[in-house]
Amino acid sequence: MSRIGVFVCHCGLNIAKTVQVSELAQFAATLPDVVIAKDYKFMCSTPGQEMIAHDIKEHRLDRVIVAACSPLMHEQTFRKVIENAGLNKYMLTIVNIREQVSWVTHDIEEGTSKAKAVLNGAVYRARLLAPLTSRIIDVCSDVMVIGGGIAGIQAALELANNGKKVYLVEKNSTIGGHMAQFDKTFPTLDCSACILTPKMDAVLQHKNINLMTYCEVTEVKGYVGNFEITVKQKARYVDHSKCNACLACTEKCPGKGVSEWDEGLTKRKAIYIPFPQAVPQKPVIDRDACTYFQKGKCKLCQKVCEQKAIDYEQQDTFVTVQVGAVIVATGYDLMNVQPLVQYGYGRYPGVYHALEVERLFNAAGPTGGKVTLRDGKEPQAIAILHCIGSRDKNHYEHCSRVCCMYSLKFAHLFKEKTSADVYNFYIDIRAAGKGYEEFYNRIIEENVKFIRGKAARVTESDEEAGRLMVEAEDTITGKFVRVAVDMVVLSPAITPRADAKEIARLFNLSMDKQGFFMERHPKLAPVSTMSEGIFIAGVCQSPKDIPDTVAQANGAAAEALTIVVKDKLELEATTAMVNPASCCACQNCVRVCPYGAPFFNEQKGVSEINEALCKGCGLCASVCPASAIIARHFTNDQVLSEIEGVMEY
Amino acid sequence: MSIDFRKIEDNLKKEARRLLEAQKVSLVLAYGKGFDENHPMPFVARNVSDVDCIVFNEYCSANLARYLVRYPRGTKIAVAVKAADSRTVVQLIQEDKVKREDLVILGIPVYGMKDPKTGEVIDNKTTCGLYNPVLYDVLLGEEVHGQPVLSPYDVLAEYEAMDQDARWAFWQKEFERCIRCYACRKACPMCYCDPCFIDQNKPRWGEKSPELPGNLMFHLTRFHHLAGRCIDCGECSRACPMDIPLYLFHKKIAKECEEMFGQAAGMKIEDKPVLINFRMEDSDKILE
Amino acid sequence: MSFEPKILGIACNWCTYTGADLAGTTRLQYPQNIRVVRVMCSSRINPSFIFRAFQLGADGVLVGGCHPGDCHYNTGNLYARRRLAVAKKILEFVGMEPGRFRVEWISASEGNKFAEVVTEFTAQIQSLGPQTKFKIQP
Amino acid sequence: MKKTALNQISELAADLMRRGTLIAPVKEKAGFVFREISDAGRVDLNFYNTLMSPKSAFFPPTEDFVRYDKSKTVLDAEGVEPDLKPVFLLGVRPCDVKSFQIMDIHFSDTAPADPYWKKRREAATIFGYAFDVDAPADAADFYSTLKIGAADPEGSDIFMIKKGDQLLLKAVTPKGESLLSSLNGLAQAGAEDEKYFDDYVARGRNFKTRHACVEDGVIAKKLEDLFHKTEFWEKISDACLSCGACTFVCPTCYCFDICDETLFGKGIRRRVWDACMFTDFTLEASGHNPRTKVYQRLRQKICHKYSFHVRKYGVISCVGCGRCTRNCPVNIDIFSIVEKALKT
Repeated sequence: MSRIGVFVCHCGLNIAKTVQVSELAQFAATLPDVVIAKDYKFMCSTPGQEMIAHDIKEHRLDRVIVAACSPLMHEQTFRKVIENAGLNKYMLTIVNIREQVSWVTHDIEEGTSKAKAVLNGAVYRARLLAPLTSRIIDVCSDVMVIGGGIAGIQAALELANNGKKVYLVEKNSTIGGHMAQFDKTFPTLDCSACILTPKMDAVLQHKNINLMTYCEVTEVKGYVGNFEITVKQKARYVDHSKCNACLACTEKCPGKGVSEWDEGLTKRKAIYIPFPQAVPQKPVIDRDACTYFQKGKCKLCQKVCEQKAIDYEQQDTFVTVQVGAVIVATGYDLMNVQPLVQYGYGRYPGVYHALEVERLFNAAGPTGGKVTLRDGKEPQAIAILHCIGSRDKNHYEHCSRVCCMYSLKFAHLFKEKTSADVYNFYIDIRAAGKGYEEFYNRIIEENVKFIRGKAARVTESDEEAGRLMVEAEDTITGKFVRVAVDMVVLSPAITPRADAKEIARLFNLSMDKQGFFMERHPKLAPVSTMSEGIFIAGVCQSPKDIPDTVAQANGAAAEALTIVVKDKLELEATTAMVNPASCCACQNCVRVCPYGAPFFNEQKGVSEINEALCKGCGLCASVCPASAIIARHFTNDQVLSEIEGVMEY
Repeated sequence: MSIDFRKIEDNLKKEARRLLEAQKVSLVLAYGKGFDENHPMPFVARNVSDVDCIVFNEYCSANLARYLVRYPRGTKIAVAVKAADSRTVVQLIQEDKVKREDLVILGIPVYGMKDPKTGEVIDNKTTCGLYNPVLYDVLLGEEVHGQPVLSPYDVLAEYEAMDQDARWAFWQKEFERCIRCYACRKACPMCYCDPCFIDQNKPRWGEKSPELPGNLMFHLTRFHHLAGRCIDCGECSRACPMDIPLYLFHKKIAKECEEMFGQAAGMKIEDKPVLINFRMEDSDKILE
Repeated sequence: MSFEPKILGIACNWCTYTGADLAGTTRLQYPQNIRVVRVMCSSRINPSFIFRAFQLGADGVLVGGCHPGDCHYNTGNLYARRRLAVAKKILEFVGMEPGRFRVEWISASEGNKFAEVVTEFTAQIQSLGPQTKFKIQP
Repeated sequence: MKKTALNQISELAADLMRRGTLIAPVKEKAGFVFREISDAGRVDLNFYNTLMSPKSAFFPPTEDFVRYDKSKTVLDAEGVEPDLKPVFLLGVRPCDVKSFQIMDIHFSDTAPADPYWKKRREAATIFGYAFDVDAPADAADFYSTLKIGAADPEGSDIFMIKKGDQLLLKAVTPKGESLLSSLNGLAQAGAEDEKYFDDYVARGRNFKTRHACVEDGVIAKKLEDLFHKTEFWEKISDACLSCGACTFVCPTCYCFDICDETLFGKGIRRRVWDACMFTDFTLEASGHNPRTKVYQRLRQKICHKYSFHVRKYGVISCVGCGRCTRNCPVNIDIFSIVEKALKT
């Protein structure tokens, strides 16, 4: 016989409005093995927690049921409560009567009867709960940061400054990310490079940071505290241990590649560093552009290299590192605007996307910072088209959040650098950050024209050859407007990286509808993920500006630190085990486990499970025909009983 | 073409003698005399002197491959197999219950086998419809040419044509009669769990009493455990004292598995059982 | 009085259960006939759970998991898809109405899908009427 | 003695049904089975022997003992009494009638008596039914070897013999006498019928099933000697699947398991048939199992019936009905094993 205590939470009116909480508690009291049932306004509050702890002692409870919000919300809170009161923390069952009952009905009768059914299921389940012992594991104190943009740089520095060894993995040949491409940052208009490059350099110099550029993660094994991550070092064809960054090779190289950093607006060499302040300052060879790789001869770079650092035979290499936690900060891509044919990108030379324009403003950019069109002329009129592909049910529903502000920044810079008329075509202006509304007001005063209406299309002007015509409905006047311009700037949707799905697979991350990585909780765990020990920072989670990205990176670093500062870590005890007396040696478990936790013990003729590798999914338990596998905390009889319980009422 | 049972028996004896004499195997799974001609029994020849007791006739319907898992791993065994029985061997190899190198497979190409209980011919109906073994080391008779007249799944048409309620009425009547003697699972060459899930008390998957609820849990779950593994030898149905046509259900699930996953049980050693396998491109249509 | 079916939902912790929470957080309304039981992964669902649920009087069973390819445990739902498909065929051949058992992939961000599926499934079970075939009469 | 036309058996059945519960053979898909009759027309005496033994009339596959309710805070439980309406068991072959006497040893003659068996047995009137001594016996049968005649009336309350298209019914016990005399629609049998009956019983004693003579003491001793000859048992169990078919069809197997079946907190404690051939039959709570091997279980079954039972109760616990042999999925024949043991 078990002694169960049931605690029903009102959650203010959140639950009590559509569930008769006192009736529910009274109902619970009639169930066998329930020795006490109470309801209380806020069970998660200190008095609520104290009440539970008190009743555990007073009534010698051995199991506790809390009917409240989702277990994803407060399971840990209440586990602590009962543990502090002397119970094993797995003797707790949470009944979700808020998210899955009170919030999804207006009918108090319906809500109450459903709450009774699920509570009854919990009582059935609770009777069969068994105390579990958590596994204590050693923690590797190193951290890996994936992505060398501002988020990754910030997180890496934060961790390294706290004495932790950091592996910073960047797939490009330099860190810096998108921020390195910008000229100015809104709303302060300070120079992007000026604030970023010192941080990039700090990364390079930091003794605690192992900078791994031109690298990609290929495999992730293990679990929180003990990840084993395989990183591919892509062949650079330049031995960086020998290279002294004289860059003589890049001068002599006859090869021509497209500069990614300049968004394809310029050419670069086949052996190159992406931009002058790149970190590291050491080149790589682009095979596709290299004369030697394509035609079999040239080797000019090798000839000029005094260090003998050029190595055409270099292969991709793989290195496996151990880390205790991971921060994923893989950033974003801009939506490919070419398929949006109505805006003429790729068809009309006068149409640019936002990152190209960033490069046009930049003194190190293709035009040396002058705003000129592809034909070298200065534009007389410029249209900036907001919300291209974002806030659009046909493409991306989300607001990309920074476009309004950078579009205003563009308007300002156009005004500063040209005498052109500047038109903003917008749906509405979102300027909710610190100093943003002030910046907006300043731009209005700079005589920038604002047309409230999303641009419908861009065509070639019939009247003036070579000019473009932007058409929109001005929703203030209700009139259809056509504006002739020389230059059109598209502010496209910010989208997840093209390879985000692969990253999600590697690190077991969930993705939201748009493909951004999902946080564990939108409010309370915004940098954690459903995978213990994996954190996210920056735009890979959702579009955000630089200050938010930096703040989030610091947050992720702090979260990672909470793991790696400890020597030992307690792991969930909800793993699977084999009952050898029932094992029929079919080895189904061995064959299906994605983590290789079960193995066949030939000597004993039964399967066994390496609990350190087990993540508790329970797949093995359901493919075991002999029910020999016990998925702890979700055992067959626990699940079956809960089903029986919820089906009773 | 008719089957020369005499010749198969002679060949079986010859091979058994040869293998035992040369000590290539420690036992030969064959058929021996029963209490009368029509009731031959599975027989294990361990010595050359046992060989004379071997028989083979049209009543040797038993699937001898079911005994393979009874011997310790590594035992060298020769086993006489008909078509479906050979598929058992293949399936057991897939599941790593036996190793190919430990076996000498004596293939028997045959049709027209009869159920000793009823005297009925079992081809196509309660067995897989193949005549020739799919895997063997020695063939004990001439390969049977020509395809089976009926597909092994033709017997299903009548039941597939029923509406839901009629099918339920049919199966309800069948399962109600089950006495839970477990002859089906013990005769089944792929049911090698011991204890079986239904024997367990924690959890109790189904009632132990021989009434519909427990019977239903036992049979439906067993069908699932055998999905994609049942090689359609029909032993379960022949073993059933109550004559419950379990073979129909197994055939139906085998047919569905073949359609959904493109693989029949026990045909190729290198296959992986379909339910402990997946393909990324499996269609969600299978859930409709 | 109209027939109020009992529907069992079995949801994986990471996607469908979280999606169901999201439906609540966004205050979507759906019929209260479903009782959700949480498991860690849809692959944990033993087909016998479903057979048993019908015996215990479920008029419908809805299983929810992560979208194929998005499983928190990489491949769990891909096994589940096959195993549950076979369970469905078994139920069908024994004579259970096929519409009483459904598997849906509902991600953590698809609160609206959860609400829609539950609403639609409840209506479907309502039109099928009470499930009497498997139900154990005490 | 009474008689009736065989084709009017349904009228006799209907009369019995008015007086109580009638259990009689009906033809089903798998063969003839004793069932509680709800439609008198279904009674069919045109059978050789039934698939399942008639023991289920007194020892049903499922017997409820206690009903309980633990769905409330207080446990509520009450015993279940068997339904004690008079029972008429119609058409039991002599070897099966004999099995009731063997089962009585366990269930009512040896303390503690099993109230369920005993009450059911007391409430029953048995209509024995002679085998057809003019037709050959089934190859599996060997009751004559165990000295049971094909037409022995002993043990029945009323014994029935087929005579052409007539059925002769003779009371054997006072209970049978009083019932027979009260039954409607039966004709009085003549002296010729009486003579036919007596001759038939005598012919039944000489009717041979399989030819061998098994002396209880001899076989009991032989098996005892053989008990530790593992090789012998291994060899005879090579084919055995260790299923429960033989046990469940057997008229003298009486092992059972007790289990609780609970739904929503309410349930029944009930007894269900068990079989010594099942692996978990001897599984102990500690996890230890003294009989993990097939040969150990088959040995137990044979030795129990032919040796231990003789030692303990002086009689073989087998009536030679041949059901186990007929229903064995792999054609194992218990009689052949006994013969083999005797020859070893």
